[in-house]
Amino acid sequence: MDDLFIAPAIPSPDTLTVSFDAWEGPLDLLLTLARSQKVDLREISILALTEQYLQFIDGARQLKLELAADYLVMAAWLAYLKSALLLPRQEQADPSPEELALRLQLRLQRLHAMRDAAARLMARDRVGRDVFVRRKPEGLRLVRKAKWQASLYDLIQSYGQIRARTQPAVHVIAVRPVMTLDEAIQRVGALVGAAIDWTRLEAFLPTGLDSAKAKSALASSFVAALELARQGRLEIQQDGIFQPIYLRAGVPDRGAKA
Amino acid sequence: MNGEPDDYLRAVEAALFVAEAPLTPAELRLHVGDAGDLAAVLRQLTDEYAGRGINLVERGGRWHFQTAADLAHILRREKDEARKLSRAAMETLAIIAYHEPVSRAEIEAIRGVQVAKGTLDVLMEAGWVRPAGRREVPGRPLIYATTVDFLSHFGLSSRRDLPGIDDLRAAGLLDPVDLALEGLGGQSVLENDDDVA
Amino acid sequence: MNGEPDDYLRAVEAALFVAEAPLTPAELRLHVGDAGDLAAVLRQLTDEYAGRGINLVERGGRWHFQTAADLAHILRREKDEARKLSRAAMETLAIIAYHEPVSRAEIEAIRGVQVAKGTLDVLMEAGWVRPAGRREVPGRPLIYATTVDFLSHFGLSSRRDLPGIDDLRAAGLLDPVDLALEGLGGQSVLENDDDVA
Repeated sequence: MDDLFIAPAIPSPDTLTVSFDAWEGPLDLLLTLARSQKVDLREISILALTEQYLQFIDGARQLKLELAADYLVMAAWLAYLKSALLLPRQEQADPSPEELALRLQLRLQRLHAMRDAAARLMARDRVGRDVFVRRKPEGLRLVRKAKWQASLYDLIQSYGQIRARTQPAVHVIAVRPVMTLDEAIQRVGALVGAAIDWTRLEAFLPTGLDSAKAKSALASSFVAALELARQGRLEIQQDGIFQPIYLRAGVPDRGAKA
Repeated sequence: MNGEPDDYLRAVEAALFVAEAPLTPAELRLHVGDAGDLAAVLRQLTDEYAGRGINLVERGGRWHFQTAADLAHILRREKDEARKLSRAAMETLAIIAYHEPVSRAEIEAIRGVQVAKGTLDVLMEAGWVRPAGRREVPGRPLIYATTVDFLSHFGLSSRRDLPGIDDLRAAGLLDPVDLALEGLGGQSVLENDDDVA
Repeated sequence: MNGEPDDYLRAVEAALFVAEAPLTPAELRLHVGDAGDLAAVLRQLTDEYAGRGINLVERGGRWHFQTAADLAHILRREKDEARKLSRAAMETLAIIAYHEPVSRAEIEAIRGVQVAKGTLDVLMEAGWVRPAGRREVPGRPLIYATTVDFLSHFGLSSRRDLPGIDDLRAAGLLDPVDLALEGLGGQSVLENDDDVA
């Protein structure tokens, strides 16, 4: 598998001037170092790789390069792994150092495989870079043809509304059952002339009226009485509030005396 | 298309394919260079594409691919979509139906509102209204009438089937909207009171 | 292109020519109808255009015309510069494509670093990656997969066309580390180390 992915060059520790920004974390650095072993990653020596990494970190430290914590954590872990691998085999811890080493190797292989895949993917004939589609296609058009819907009811209702809206409005005021003031003045004036004695206002009202008209007649007759009294044609007497109102014909000289 | 197309022809073909606008031979050369006989290649491509779904054509010295004219219909697909008429369109249609033939000014006079340009278009597109000549008055305005499709859509055998004004009144359809609303409130309550009294 | 192309083929050719996006056979049928054997016509067109300046290709079940890759240099414009992806974005895209559907945690396990906030956004914005539901494990993490546009852009007919995917799968390199360990049955790598040491 050709290496299409260009890894950052590994500077030797004594000329190490790069920052660790060149790597995306310890695994990335480990992979770069592993690839410098120039062997298939499946054959990689984890011990040798550990050596390389620890030396590299050491070199960086001597140059007082500031290292992110995760690089140091990896260094510590690799130092532990190295000693575990070198120690005589005894009661194996779980997981065994061999398994830890294998895990690391598998992770490096996977990262390498994906890195390689990414490079091959990016190198494909990409639309807009290597192959081109039409820049201004006319486009397949979907013409939405409206199928209009309306019912006969909608139609006549609309027409009714227009007519209602635009018809000149005619306002008719209902004729209410009233006795007008003029009517009352005439009637009370005519009747009071015959009444020498005090006579109750109600006696001047026409009979046989419905209740609404009777109320109106009473009110109009009272106002008529006030008007006729003002003219001196009759006199009004009431003994107290809400007491019956009495009328009698006015006497011109008596009025003048009063 | 016969034989192995050479690279110059392939380049011309591809350049014309991606172009945003028809290209003059000079513009084409900017892309494909001078490695071949451009005029001959354009002729060859025109021949090769003749009779296909895409044709190479020259218009005013500019070349472009276009779809064959007889295929235009497949590139536009129509789809029916049920839509409801707007209130303005409905009212306009009603006025035309009741008063036809009627001019736009007359419709506006009856509606009491201007008729937007699109409204009549929609009704004509629906196939319910047609221009029915001009009125012989100053300005000779276009007059409109309903169509046979209108009658069949609304289930009418003739315009005489439209309910008359008296029918509308009887159905309460002539009550002004706001009065009709009031009728549901105060007014009818009073009437009821009288009935009771 | 040999013989008289029939109208069905011509229609398919024209529709693909004017289409704004790659078309599925179903979409094509909406325009060209069912009057012919669409699959056969697509095969025939693919053959007829092979070797020309324009090719008919299928990407993720959708068909479109594109220019031949070897003509890129004459067609590329300055502004065509393909979106420059960061290394992180490229690797993340590859991991999603080869492992899909895959969660963010799984991507991080492979890369050994956190997936930066913008990385997945960039890939989704490009239209190459989409959320593909949640994994039914504690925390129900979102999982990601590639899109049909991803296939189109990278010229893949399907995910099976991903470079080397069969080899990677056969080598177990697409399995999680835990699964691979089980497969190896604890076989030691120390033999190699011993050799070196």
